[in-house]
Amino acid sequence: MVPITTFHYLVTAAALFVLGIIGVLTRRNVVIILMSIELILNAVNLNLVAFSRLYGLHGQVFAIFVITDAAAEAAVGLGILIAFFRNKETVNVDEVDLLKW
Amino acid sequence: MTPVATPFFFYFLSALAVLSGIVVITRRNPVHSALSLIVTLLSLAGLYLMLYAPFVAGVQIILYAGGIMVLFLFVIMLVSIERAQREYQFNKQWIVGICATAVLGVLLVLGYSEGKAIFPAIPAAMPENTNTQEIAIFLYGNYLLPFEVASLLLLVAIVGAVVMAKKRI
Amino acid sequence: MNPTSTSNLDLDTRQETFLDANELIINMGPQHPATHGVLRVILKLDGEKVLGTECVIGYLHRGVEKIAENRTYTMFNPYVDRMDYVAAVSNGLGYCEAVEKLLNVEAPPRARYIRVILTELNRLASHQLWLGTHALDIGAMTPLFYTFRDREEILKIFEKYCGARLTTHAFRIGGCVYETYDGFEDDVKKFLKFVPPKIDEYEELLTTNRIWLERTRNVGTISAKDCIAFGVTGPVLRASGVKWDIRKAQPYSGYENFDFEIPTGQNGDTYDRYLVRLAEMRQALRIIDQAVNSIPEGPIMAKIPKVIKPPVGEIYHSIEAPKGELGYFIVSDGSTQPYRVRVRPPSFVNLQALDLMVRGALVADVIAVIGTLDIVLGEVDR
Amino acid sequence: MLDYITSYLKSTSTPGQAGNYFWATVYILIIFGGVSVAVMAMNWLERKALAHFQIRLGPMRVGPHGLLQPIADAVKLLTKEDIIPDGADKMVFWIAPLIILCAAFTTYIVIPFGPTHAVTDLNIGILFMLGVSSLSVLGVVMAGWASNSHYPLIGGLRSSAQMVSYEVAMGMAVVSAVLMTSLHGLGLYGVAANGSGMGTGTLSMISIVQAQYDQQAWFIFKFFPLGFLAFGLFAIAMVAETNRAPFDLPEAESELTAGFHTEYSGLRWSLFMLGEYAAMIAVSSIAVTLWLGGWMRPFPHWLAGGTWDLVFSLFPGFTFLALAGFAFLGVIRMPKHPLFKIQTIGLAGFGAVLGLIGLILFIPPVRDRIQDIYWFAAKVAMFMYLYIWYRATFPRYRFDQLMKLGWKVMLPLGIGVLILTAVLGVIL
Repeated sequence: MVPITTFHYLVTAAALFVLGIIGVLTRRNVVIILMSIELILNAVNLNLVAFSRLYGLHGQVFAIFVITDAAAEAAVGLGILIAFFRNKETVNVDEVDLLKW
Repeated sequence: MTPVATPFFFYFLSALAVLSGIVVITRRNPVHSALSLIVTLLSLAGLYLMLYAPFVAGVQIILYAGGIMVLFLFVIMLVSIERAQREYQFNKQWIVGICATAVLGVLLVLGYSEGKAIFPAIPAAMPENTNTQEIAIFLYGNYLLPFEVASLLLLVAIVGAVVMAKKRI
Repeated sequence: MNPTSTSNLDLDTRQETFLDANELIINMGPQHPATHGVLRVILKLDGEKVLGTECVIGYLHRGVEKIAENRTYTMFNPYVDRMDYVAAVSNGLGYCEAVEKLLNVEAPPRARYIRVILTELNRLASHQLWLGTHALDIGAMTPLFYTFRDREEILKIFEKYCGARLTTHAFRIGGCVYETYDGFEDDVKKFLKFVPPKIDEYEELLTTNRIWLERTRNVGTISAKDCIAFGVTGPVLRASGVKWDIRKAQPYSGYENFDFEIPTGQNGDTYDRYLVRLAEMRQALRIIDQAVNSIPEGPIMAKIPKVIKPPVGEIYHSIEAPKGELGYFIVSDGSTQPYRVRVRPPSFVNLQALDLMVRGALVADVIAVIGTLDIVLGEVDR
Repeated sequence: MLDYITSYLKSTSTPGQAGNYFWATVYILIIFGGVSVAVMAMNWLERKALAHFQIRLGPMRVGPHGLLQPIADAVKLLTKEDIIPDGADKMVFWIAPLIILCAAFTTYIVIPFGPTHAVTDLNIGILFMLGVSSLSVLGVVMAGWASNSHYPLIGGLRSSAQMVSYEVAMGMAVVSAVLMTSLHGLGLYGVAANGSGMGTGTLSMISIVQAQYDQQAWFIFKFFPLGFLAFGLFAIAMVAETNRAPFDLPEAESELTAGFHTEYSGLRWSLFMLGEYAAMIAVSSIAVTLWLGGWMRPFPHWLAGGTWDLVFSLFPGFTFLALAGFAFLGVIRMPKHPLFKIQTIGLAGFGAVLGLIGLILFIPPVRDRIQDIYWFAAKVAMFMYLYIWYRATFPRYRFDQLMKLGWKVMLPLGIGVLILTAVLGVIL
């Protein structure tokens, strides 16, 4: 069997990244869009950790920062979602077409 | 400790991650999406372990799978999903989106495969037993300022989330 | 609220909620571990917060009042035991006294003393059962078994006296049919020594328990004014600070001869009701002590005709049952059967205050309040 | 083969670290079986102890003193009809109990029952345990949601909020214990006694116990009362984390009938129970490892020396002999009636098995090897008894009070303990 190199990890990360972007671009449900963003962030994390195997621990440290960021993003994003749902009773992004209501 | 069957575990975990990633973006029911996202996150944690990053793997499990995803599930249960499930799930420009992203994906993979020659050789094994200590030294040494900024960011996020979600403050 | 609706729970209009999400409508009961029988409470919830309740009763309706119209006065006597089945003796006492009042006879003193002893024992048993189930509702399992252990002693005395433990049918119109058995007084005196340390034991487990305090203080508060407006009686009323006890206000069955106090609370919350009932348990012991030590000799049955035919008329007689004012309204048309019997059950009236007491509280408080109202569905539905 | 086994018995590292996959698999199987047996024993003990708290006898029918009751229960649950409610999300409904079970059992990988008696010694041991045990909340939430019923949904929402809140306080307590491990040598953090590089703390479960041995103090007594406070916080949070009384709101039987597992029956319900009890043992093991010296016998320094080692290593054997003695006492007190013949023989057989185990435990190599596990199990058993005691004594908290306790009392206290521990560590 071919030994697993960094390239393999990068391809996995790229696949997850692409999936995440497809989710963000095509879905209408805000919850699933937020989850797709998590997918993207995780793809980035995998990239960082894979490279940290080559270039030292900086990548892992940065991955931890990304996870922190993801927590903040999820909290605020879901907060916005709840506020949005309260006012419009829908979770469709297509209907978020007003700056103020 | 020498790793065993690395290729098998890699292909297994990667396939699991990608397949459940596909499930995430295709399900009608957000709860199913969230559950398969958890599978993705856990298999990524496994990949991190294979990359000699046990601390990141632990943080991934405890924060992502145990924290953020519970938040997601909580919110999904709060907002009623029946109506959203009956509606059309994809927006109008989905063909364009998929095409553009596919191009991006091909580009990424091509770039990696062309450029992988310049990667340095993989060290045989990284010191796994001191991984946590070393990350701690980095976090509280070189990256102290970013670390504090991150904590500030979390505080801002907490306040922001409360302001957003609460009707009356 | 829809003005034509008789329901105090408006299920159609939406109320302001935290998320503007759909409210949760939950059917608590009729099969539920903590609704004390077959009470069904429809809860309208915003998350855990109660927006409104509606009680659906009648699952245990047996038409007791209608049955009375087809039975003679004597034949109907056992039926009243089946209403508040945990305080059957009190029910019997109320009915017998009401008919005696209608007949214008009075039970002899010895019979009245026996009645007082048994009724107060029954009050104790009823409160013990209440305490056990109430604590179980709030999550403390152990008091249930302790109270049942001690209630067993009371039931043993009942069994020795009249052969029945729960639905005793101990009294007859005009007095008692059974003379006390040999050693009755010793049994009661032994019981009086046995039970006070046990009551202290319940108190040790609960009264100063922090979780118990947090779960019961300021929960299900009802003011004296609201209590009177709803017609709430019994320990619930007294816990709100109203010193009203029919045993003192309109003494019956010789209660004027006994020295006892009416325990009251101030806040009208669940904790006060708990304290009031515990104090009542001790007062009941005091009454039993006085009665058993001064029980007179003499006949136990008044002179009443073989066939009871009360004169035409109507009577309302109420007694202080363990749960509140238990009233019997009997209309006689001069025949052997009552023309109409109407029971004023304390549980039924007290249950009306449930909605007021739990609005704005949490689901867990609904359970605590149902427990603290001390309802018995046999009496609510009759 | 025999050489292989004996050579292992002399090794000084866990099979996972030694890369010995055969022994690691054996350990996993032993732990799986052992925990399952412990759960069954706990089931019987809880019912029996609770019954005696409540002046009842508890199970008495199946086997002598109801000893076979757990087996009868298991048979009953396995043969019961398996009901999936109408409109339930079948897949999620299926997976939920499995998640709880897996989360509970996976944590046992890193629990050190002795210096070498662990499947492996992860560098992130305690983090791994907290992370994996926090996954069980997903199972609870999924079970609540998938049942398509209101009571389970409320139970699921309650438990998600409760477990996430108490995890925070739990984490604070754990971190302050981990901080204590870094006080290895002398002086400040980061300066090791031998001067070679950084003398930092550790997250590995085995090293945490080792640190307690090196510092000659269980962490519960370290920086009195800080260690004790941290331990107390953890001891409270772990009850909330495992949804046991008085924090059993997700399954509050008098409010939500049975909370998140209202709609479950038969096998899957038993999986929930198995997961719950396994999780109880797992979190108790964390508490024992972090604060109560893990596998260490009492007073390893004060009562040091060969004689004391011998004395303490005799404890396991004597315990089993005492249990056997109780069993034989039961045999003597059994009614002398033909109907009780089988029960008497069964109890005598049980006592004989216990006595035999006790005698085996006196054999020197076994004795030395087993006593770590014995002390560990004894400490965990103490927590199990506490769980039963709580359940018999306390009423149930209300949800808002639970949240208030978690966020307004335990979290600030935990942060305070953490800061004070850090400050004391720098000063001392």
